[in-house]
Parts: sequence; structure tokens; C-alpha cells
Amino acid sequence: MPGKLIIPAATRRRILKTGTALGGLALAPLGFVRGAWAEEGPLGTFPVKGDTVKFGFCVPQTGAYADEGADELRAYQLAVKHLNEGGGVLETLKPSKLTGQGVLGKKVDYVTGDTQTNPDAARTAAQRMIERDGVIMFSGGSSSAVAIAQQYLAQEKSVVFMCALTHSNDTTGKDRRRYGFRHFFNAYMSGVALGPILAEDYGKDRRAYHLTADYTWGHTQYDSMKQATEKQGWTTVNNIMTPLGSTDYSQFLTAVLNSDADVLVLNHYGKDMVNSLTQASQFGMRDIDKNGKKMQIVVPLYSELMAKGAGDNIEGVLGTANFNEKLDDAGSQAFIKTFTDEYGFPPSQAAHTAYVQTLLYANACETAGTFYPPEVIKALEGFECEGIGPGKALYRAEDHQNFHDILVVKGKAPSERKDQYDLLEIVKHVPRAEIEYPADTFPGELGPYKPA
Amino acid sequence: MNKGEPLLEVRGVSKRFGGLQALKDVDFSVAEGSIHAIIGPNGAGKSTFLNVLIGLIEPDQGSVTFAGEPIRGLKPYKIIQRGIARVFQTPQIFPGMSLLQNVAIAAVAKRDGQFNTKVLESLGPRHPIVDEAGDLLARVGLGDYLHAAAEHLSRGDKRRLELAVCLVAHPRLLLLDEPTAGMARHDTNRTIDLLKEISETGMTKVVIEHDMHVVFSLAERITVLAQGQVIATGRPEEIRGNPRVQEAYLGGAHAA
Amino acid sequence: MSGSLVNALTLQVITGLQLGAIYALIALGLTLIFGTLGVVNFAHGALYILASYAAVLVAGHTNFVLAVVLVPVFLFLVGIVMERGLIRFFYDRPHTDQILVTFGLAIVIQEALKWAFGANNIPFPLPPWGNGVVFLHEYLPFLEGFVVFPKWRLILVGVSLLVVVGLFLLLQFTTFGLTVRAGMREPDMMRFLGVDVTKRFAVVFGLGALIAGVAGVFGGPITQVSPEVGMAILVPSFLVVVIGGMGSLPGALVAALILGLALSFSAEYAAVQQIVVYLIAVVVLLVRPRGLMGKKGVFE
Amino acid sequence: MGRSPFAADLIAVGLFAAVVLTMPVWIVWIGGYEALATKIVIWAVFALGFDILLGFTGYLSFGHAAFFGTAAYTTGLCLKHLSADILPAFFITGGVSLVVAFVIGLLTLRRSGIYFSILTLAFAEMLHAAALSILQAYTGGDNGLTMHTKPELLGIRMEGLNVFYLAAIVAILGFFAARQIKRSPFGLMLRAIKENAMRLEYTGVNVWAYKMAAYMISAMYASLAGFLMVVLEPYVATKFLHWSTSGEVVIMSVIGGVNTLIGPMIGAAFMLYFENVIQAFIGEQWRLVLGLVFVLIVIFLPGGFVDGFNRIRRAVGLGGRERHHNVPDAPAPVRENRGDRAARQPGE
Repeated sequence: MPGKLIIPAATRRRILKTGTALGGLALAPLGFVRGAWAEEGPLGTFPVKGDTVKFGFCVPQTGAYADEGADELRAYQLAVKHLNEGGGVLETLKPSKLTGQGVLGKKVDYVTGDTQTNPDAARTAAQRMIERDGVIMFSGGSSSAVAIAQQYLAQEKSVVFMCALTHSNDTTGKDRRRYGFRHFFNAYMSGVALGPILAEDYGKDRRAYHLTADYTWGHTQYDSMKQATEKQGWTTVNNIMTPLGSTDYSQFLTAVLNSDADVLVLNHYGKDMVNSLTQASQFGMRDIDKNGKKMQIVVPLYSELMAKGAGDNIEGVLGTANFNEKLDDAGSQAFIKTFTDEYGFPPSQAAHTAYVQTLLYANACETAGTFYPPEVIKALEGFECEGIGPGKALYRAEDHQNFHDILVVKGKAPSERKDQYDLLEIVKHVPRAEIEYPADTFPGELGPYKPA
Repeated sequence: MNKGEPLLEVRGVSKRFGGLQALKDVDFSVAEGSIHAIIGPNGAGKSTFLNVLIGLIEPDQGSVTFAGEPIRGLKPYKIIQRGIARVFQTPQIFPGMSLLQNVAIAAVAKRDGQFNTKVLESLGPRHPIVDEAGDLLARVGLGDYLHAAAEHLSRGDKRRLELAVCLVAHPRLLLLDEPTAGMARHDTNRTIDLLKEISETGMTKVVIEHDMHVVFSLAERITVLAQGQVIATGRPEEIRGNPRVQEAYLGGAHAA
Repeated sequence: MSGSLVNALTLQVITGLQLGAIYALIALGLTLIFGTLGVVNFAHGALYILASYAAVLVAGHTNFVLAVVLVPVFLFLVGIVMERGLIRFFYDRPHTDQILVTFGLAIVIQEALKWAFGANNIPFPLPPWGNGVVFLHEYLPFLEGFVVFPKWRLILVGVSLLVVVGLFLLLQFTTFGLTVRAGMREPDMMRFLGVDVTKRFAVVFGLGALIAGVAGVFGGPITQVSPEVGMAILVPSFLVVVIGGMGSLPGALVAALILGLALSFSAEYAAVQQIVVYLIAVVVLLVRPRGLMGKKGVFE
Repeated sequence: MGRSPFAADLIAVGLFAAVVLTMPVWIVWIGGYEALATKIVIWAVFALGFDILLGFTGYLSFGHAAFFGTAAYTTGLCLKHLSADILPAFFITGGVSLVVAFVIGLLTLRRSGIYFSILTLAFAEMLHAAALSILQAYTGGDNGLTMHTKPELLGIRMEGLNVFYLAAIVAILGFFAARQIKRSPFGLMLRAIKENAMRLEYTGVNVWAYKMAAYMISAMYASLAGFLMVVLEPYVATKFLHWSTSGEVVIMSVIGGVNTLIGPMIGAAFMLYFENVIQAFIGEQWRLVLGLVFVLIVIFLPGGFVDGFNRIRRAVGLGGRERHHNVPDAPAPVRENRGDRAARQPGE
């Protein structure tokens, strides 16, 4: 990291060995000073033996999110390839210490596991990677529950976890962990980004009805949307917490139709979103007028893969995204191009975040000059870079949330689509500055660098 | 003729199933130590009557007294625990278990009552309960198949096994629902001998039977049921000559 | 105020009807197969989603009407193959084995569909004639103002009614139906009488699958088409069968209606909705030991 | 009633103990790892208890997740809010589980067969729905119950092998207890329930009390497993209450061999091993393969792995019991009919 003193691990060990007797006592209060570790003793899966280093990629291979998992896995494999052979975002990332010849002189290898979109199964799979395969870092996930469960495991085992798809405020809020990092944006940012656009497009005098998936992500998404839209002058008519994984929303949609609301906000993700959106449009909610205005549907968080499942129903529906394959900055382009060359179709935002997370971790190892987790964590904390997407991206030290520009997107009409992947158009780049919030907005404890 | 006080006393029992009057004002009593047969045409209410006795069916009216205490309305297992046992029309045994286990279950139920929590005790080969079960099985003529699964027995042997299950509890009153139904003559005679042999112990028995050969070789008293009512009770020779009984059977034949 | 109450009630009743309709369709097939063959088919949900996928393919390449015709026939054949190839070996096995083997089959079908079509939904667009909404206030004079309902869902209710009536006619007025009904009442007697039930078994199983096929075609656009929908729909459908009484066709219909209405009327209290559904099951089974219209001794 | 029960027992339990206690060593040889070994042992406890209900009494519960999950949540809440020591959590969880098992048992055991299964399922699903919705303030909802606690036992940190040996001791004691129950007068009654509950009632036995006892014992095994799960990993997933958890223990029991005690535990080991080790070799389609394996086992090995083992023993002339069915789930008359039906059907 620029501007900070970096002592190579070996030297540091020598220096500190001389004072081991005092070390334990004296260094405790200095715990937050970089380089002041008593010793890089074995911790978690550290040290890395042999001339390869293993990463663990734990993605859903079965269950509802298997396609997103598959896309994540493609991105991970691409990231490993680039780390070992160069190319891709390695050429745009700044500042970067990545060489394109492995990490810290070791060739990168990986193992995979299946989260089954089930926190318990995900933890068991991650434990296999840690205990048997000795991975130095693991990454993945496609639900906040899985990500949070993995983060806690990461902390218990002192192995860094780089979250992929998780949008809940909790991941870097009340459940933030020292060993977990999230590049993906969150529900709060979605609300802040979407609010002004909604007011602009649909007017300030709107009455919103929310259907919210009944779990913490849904709740935070609802809170954020409510706050952001009410700030624009909207009224919140009602909110129904719908059971997670419902197949039929008609009973809720009936209630919406029966109210005087003229906007329907679907705080659903994945299949819930596809179901509720499709069914809402079957209920004619995209064609009818309420209060003299055309009724609108809003989906705060988009997923391209799921949007595909919703077919024509996404037309004109506003939402947010972390990434889109039409971004034209150098970093995004480098990723999109190499990914498309490799697999023949453009990457999803899940793939993007998975790819970026792997690179950011590897770069942190190079920066720290060691795989020793506390050092790597410190290298990531407060790390700011560009060239992984639009604008500059910052890993905030206080909550391990990455801040970068995000997108407001809109579903395309079938007639405007160029191919089957061309589903969303970018309505607005929302700059990082607009969506930043104080770290104590969602209070939480990161926990220690080293287990007590 | 009575050997002693009535062991079982039934007064005015009635039971109606929807439109069918299954039992009507039935009085019945059995003296301790006697063998009492219940006969009657099909659908006379004989099995329903036995079911009332053991608590499977609660009567609409009437009282049932066993050994001087009312038992009507008690749970079946509580009635059984007072010293009644029943052999069913279709043999009710524990099919997947060995003969020894079948009898041991009843022996445990006798020894420990309706519920036990004896998990520390092991029922090994030399356990007294197992020994007792073995002896009894030998007595009913099943001593050669102690370890066979009960489901492999012939129908007659199953009935004998069920009898052993009942006898091991040393009931004061044994209810038998057509104990020889479907048996060959040879088996029937063996069963009659067996029942007579047990009678030596002074066990009271109530037998439902179609086979008049069995009825007249066993019973000391006979009660005739027809359309849910008692139409006659008496010694075999009295019943044989009773015109109402003849009428009931013939009437039944007409109806059928 | 009272007008909007009438509106709300009407909508909720209609919603309940159509929610029940899809459960009823699946439950009918389940309970028909159970009642006649004594087999608990946990793969029934998988048959439903198989039909949805087939319908998407057929409708996508030709048109929806053809799917309505072809898919149930396809499912009928699938049902016969399933019965002849697998289920018939399980007639003399315990119910647990039947449940487990069909459950295993459901997993296989689900995973095979995932392999072929991916885990995500594939869009199932409504045919043009089924799209849009019906203005209920034009038909129901007691409604005030503006009340709409999706046309497709009303079609679904109609289709369910047709299937129910068709099944009733089939069972009531044909010799085939006579044997099936006799088989449902006294399976052992039928065998004893030497009626060749085996052949009819396959047809009954096919018929159950066919009904799942109809459900898959018309329900697919609502429940969506993705592999795990089969499992998701099985649990409530099975609940419907049990609440109605195992093997009872009218019981299944009544139970489906009750469940649909319960879901519809508890929508505003969604947090307890799932609890309400299971509570209904518990109360029914505790009050009526064999479900609403179950027979004694069946599956106990 | 075996030949020389005591010696046979010592050998059986001793052998079992040896296999379990050395598991962390040998599981590595076959591509496993320590945490997997612990999970296998914990699920084995769950499956073992399940066999006391399903195997002995023939009652098929589709809702055992209720006990596994409730225990896990209770333990989690105790560890999180009360003390990191697992002893208070152990006793509180035990108490809560007893109450829950008694209440659910009281209501569900009034029915038998599929109606019992559905009632148990309904109660478990109600708890699951409640954990996800109205109780999420306590349970953490879909995110699961997370905590920073590091569980300990009287000052010893419970992690890694410590948890394994705790679970292993529970499993060995549990196995010993289950075997003892099986051959005790009490266990004889439980097995008689499955064979013919009506005959048992008319033998003067309070069948309901035995069913309740078996249900409670089985629920306590499940609760112990749930407790151990949270000691192993201080995290509770809502999945623990989901019907798929109940389903998993049924599957384990059946593919292992119901009413064999050892079978369900083997089934548990197989499932977890497949899900976590073999899975990685197969890749994305592992569940398709598992489904096929599962179907084949149900078709060709009706008595599960234990049945397969016995068949091999018979084939090489070592004897071994013949088993026709996993679960004799119906009273004798019904089964006889079914047997007749098979005999009468042509072409089978």
C-alpha cells in the first residue's frame, strides 16, 4: 500500500524473534499498527506449503441459483487464469502488484464446492476446502444468508472470505466480520441510487405498495426504498412481507390492486422476483391507470440471469445493478472482452464481482508480501483502486464494504434487444459519492485480526 | 351348576350403530371356573358383545362388572390388566417376531403391568420370562419352532400361538372368538383337548363358536344371541330343545 | 366503505378459488393414483414441471393450443412407462418404499431438467388469447368501481372445473370408471374376482399423469418454469390430499378450496400464512382422523 | 434374543467405538476431513435416534427436524446470550426439547400411518415458518442465528477434535443405549407396536405410553444432535427446521437399513460423504447421480446397506438374516394381503 512502510516477512520475523519474550505483552496494544506482529505463526491455513497456492470457490451448483453459481465459477476460473498467465483486468488495475505469474511466486490453483444455497451445506463445503485442501482464501455465494454464514466461519477459521453475490446491508453491517470482504453493493445503495430517478421518471406524487421477501435482505431493501422514495415525496401505502420462495403471489397482488397505490415495489430477488414480476404483469399492473397515472413496477435489485426468466415482463421496469456488460470503461471492457472470448457470451454481475474479488485478494497478498491473513486483511482495508469497473473503488476499512459507482438500469423491450443477453439498458451511472454513507449507519463489530 | 360367584356380570347392555341395534338389553353372567359358550346366527351381535367386554366398544347403556368391579368405560389395556384375555377370530399375533418373543411380550405385560421402563434388563436366553414362554409354547405344541417368525406358521398354529400369548398372562377370564374356525377336524380336536386341559386350572372361559361339535363338547352353559338379544341361556341339553333357538336359526336362514 | 369491502371479499374469494384450482389439479391426480393403486407418488410434482417444460417447447415452436393437446398425451405415456417400468414393482412394497422411490425419481427428473434447461426460469409467455385482464365489475353488478382479474387465472379455474367434470363423467359413466371406482373401494375384492386390474393400473397411473400434464400446461405460466417448482408444489398438494382424506377425490377438491381460501384471506398477515396452512392440516387431522373424507383403514 | 448377548455386545459396541474414535484418522485416507467426520457422527446420532422411532415402533415421522432445529436454536441462543459454556445450554436445551417433544407427541401420536407423518410434518413446518417470520427477531430469520461465541466446556475450548470426541462419545453411548433398549423388556414392547399395536393393547399394554416414550427418546437423540451441531459450529441455519432435514434423516435410515441401528448411521455417513467428497469429483450433476443411486438402492436393496451386506454374507455362505422390507408399516392383515397380491399378479 502506498505511503506505508512494508517490511518483508522474513526480516520482520528476524527482528521480532529477538524480542519474543516481551512481544506477547508489549505488542498487544499495538495490534493495529501494521507490521507489528509478534510472529507470522501458523494461523488458519497459513503458511502456504509447496509452490502452489489454493483458492476455494464455493458456489451454488444445485438449487435455484445454480446458473448464477455456474457464471461465478466461470469468472473464478478466468481470474485464476489471468493471475497465472496475465491478461484481463490485470492490465487495467491500478495500483497493482500483480505479476501475471501467480501470487507471491506461487502458481494459483483452486478447488470448488457446492453451497446448495444452504448456509449449513455451504459451511460444510467451505470446511472441506479449509481443512482438507488448505485453501488460503475462499469466495462465492449467491445469497446473503450463505455469505453471512461463511463470513462467520471465515472468522472462526482465520481464513479470508471474499463475498460474491450478497446484497443485504447486514453482510457489512451488523454481521460484518474482519475476515469477510464485500465488493458487491447493498440494499441501502440501491435505494439511494433509485430514489431520484423514480421521482424524475414517475413524478413526485406517487403512492407505493411494497411486496417484500420476508427475510433480512428484503427488510433492509424495503427500509432503504421506503426511506429513499419518501424523501422524494412519495407515500408508502402498505407493505406485505411475503414468504420466501412463494410460487404464487396472486393473493398479495389482489391486495395491491384493491388499494389506491399506483406503484408496486417488488423487494424480491431471484426466483421470487421473476414470479412476482411475471404475475404482477399478468394482473395487468403494467397496463392499467391508477389515480390518473400509469401504474409502474419497480424492482430495486436486478439480476440479469433472472431477468431472462422474466421474459418480456421486464420491459420498462427500473432497478439497480452493480455491473452491466455494456459498461465502456477500460476495466470493465478488459473483463467483458476476455470473458466473452473465453465463453462466448457476456458475463453477469455475479461473474464480475466474483472475478474482481479474486483479483483484489491476490493483489492484497502481493501488496502485503505475505499470505499471512492479518497482513492481507490490512492490505485490503482502505485499499483504493481503479480499473476494475467505472470510477474508483474503495474498500472501507471500518466495515469492509467496497464503494464504487453503481448503475440504475431499465428492462429493454423485446424489440430493442440485439440478442438474448441484451436485456437491460443503463439509465444512469450513480457516482460513488452519492451512495456513500457513514460506517456507523449499520452498527457492527468486525472482530479481531487474530483469534484470542 | 354354578361353581361359584359370577366372575363376569353384564346387565342391560345396549349398543346401536346408526340404524342397527347391535345389542339390546343384554344380560349375561359367567360363573368363576365355568366354560360358557355364546352361539347365534350370523350378525347376532356375538363379536360386538365380546368387543364391549374388553372395552373396544363402549355400550350406550348397561353395566359390565368383572370380579365385582365395574369395568365399563375403562381403556382396553386396563380391562385386560384386571385378568381378561381374548383370542380373536383372525389370529392376532406379532408376525415378524419369533414365537418366544410373541409370548414374552404378554409375559412382560403380566409381570410389569401396563407400562414399564425396564431398559437395563436384558431378555437373554436364560431369562425367566423367556423360559416361561418356552415352557408354555411347548405345552401348546409349538415347542419345535421357538425361534421361527410367527408369520410363517400355519393358520391353526397361529391360533395356538395366540392362545399361548393369552395363557401366559394367567387370565381369570379367557374370551375365545371362534377358536376353531377354519381348522381341520384333527386340529379342532387338539384345540378342544387343549382348552379342556386348561380348564383344569379353573380358568373361566367364554367361547363364541359356530361349530356345534365344539360347543357341545366344551360348554357347561350356553347363551343364544339373535338380533342383539339374548333369547335363551342354559345348559346344553336345555338349549338343544329350545324352540325359540330353532326358530332364530331357521329365521336367520330365511333372512339369508 | 361497504362497497370496497364487497370488492375485497369478491377478489379474495376468486383468488382463493384459483389458488385452490392448481392444487386441486395436482391433488386429483395424486389421490386418484393413491386411491386406486395404493401408491403414494412423490414424483407427481416432477411430472407437473416436466409438463410445463414440454409445454414451453411445444408452444414455443408451434402454438399453445397444440401444447394443450400434445403435452397431456405425452404425460399419459410417461405415466404408463413409469408404472410399467418402475411403480408396478412397488405394489407389494411398504408405502415408505413407494414414497422414497418416487421421491428419488422426482430428484432425478428435477436434476435432469436442470441439466437440460439450466436452473433458472425459462419464460413461458401466455398465448395472446389468454393475456390481459377481465373487468369483473362488468359481469358482477354488485362490485363497485373498477375490479380486474387476470384472464389466465380465470381460464385456469375453468380448466380445473372441466377436468373435474371430465373425470367425474369418466368414472361415473364408463365401464372403465366402474372398475376403477370398485378398485378404489375394494381393491382386494376386485383382484379376488379376477378382474384384470394390472392393465387398468397402468391406465389409471397414466390418467393421473395426464391430469398433472394439464396442470403443467395451464399452471406453468403462473408458477413459472424452473426445475425445483415440482418439489415446491408437491408439498402443498400432498397436504391437500391428506386433508381431504387419502384416496378421496371430492375430499381433495374441498381441501384444495379450503387451502386456497385460507391463503387468500390470510394474505395481509403473510408472516403467519404458512403457519395457518399447516394449522388447518393439524386441526382437520385431529378432529377428523382420516381427513375430511378419508376411508377407514387406508394408509394407517 | 441372541446367543451370548453380553460377549456379542461387548464386541459390537467395542468395534463400533474403535471405528468411530479412529474416524478422524481414516476419513482422511478416503478424501474426508475432520469437520466432515464430526458432522457424520452428529448425523449418526440423529439417525440412530430416528431408528428407535421408525425402526422399533414403525412410526414414520416427517418432522424430526422440529427437534433438531429447536435444539439448535435453543443451544445457539443460550451460547449467545447466556454463557459460552455448553453445560447450561445442554441442560436448557434438554428441558426445552422434552417439553416440545411432549407437546408434539401428545398431538401427533393420536394418529398413525401417513396421518401421523403429515401431522409431524405440519408441526415442524409451522416451527420453520415461525423461525423465518414471526420469530426472526430471535432466530435471525433466513440469515440464520449468528454469534461471536466460541463454545467451551468447563474452560476447554470446544473446537476441532474436541467437538469430534464429544460427539463420538455421545454416539457410542447412544449406540450402546439403543442396543440395550432393543433387547430390554421395554424395547420388546416398542417393537411389538410395529408388529401389531392392536394385539399389544389387548395384551394389557398401554400402547400410547410406549409410543410416547419411544417418541420422546427419539426426539432427545435428535435434540442432542442439534445441540452438538451448534457446539461444532456456533451458527444455526433455518434449514435445520426445514422438511428437507427431516427428509434427509428418513433417506439415511432407509438406505442404511431400518431397524438395524447401525444401518441408519452408515446411511448418514454415506450421504454426507457423497455430498461433500464424491460431489467434488462429479461436479454440477452430483445430485442427479445421487438421485439415481438412491433410486437403485430402494429398488434393489429394500433393506438398505445392511441388507446388501447380509446378502453378500449369505452368498458366500456365512448366513445372515433375510429381510423383505425396510419398514413393515402396516399391521399384519394388510401386509398379508399385499403379499397375496404380489403372488397373484402375473409377470412378477
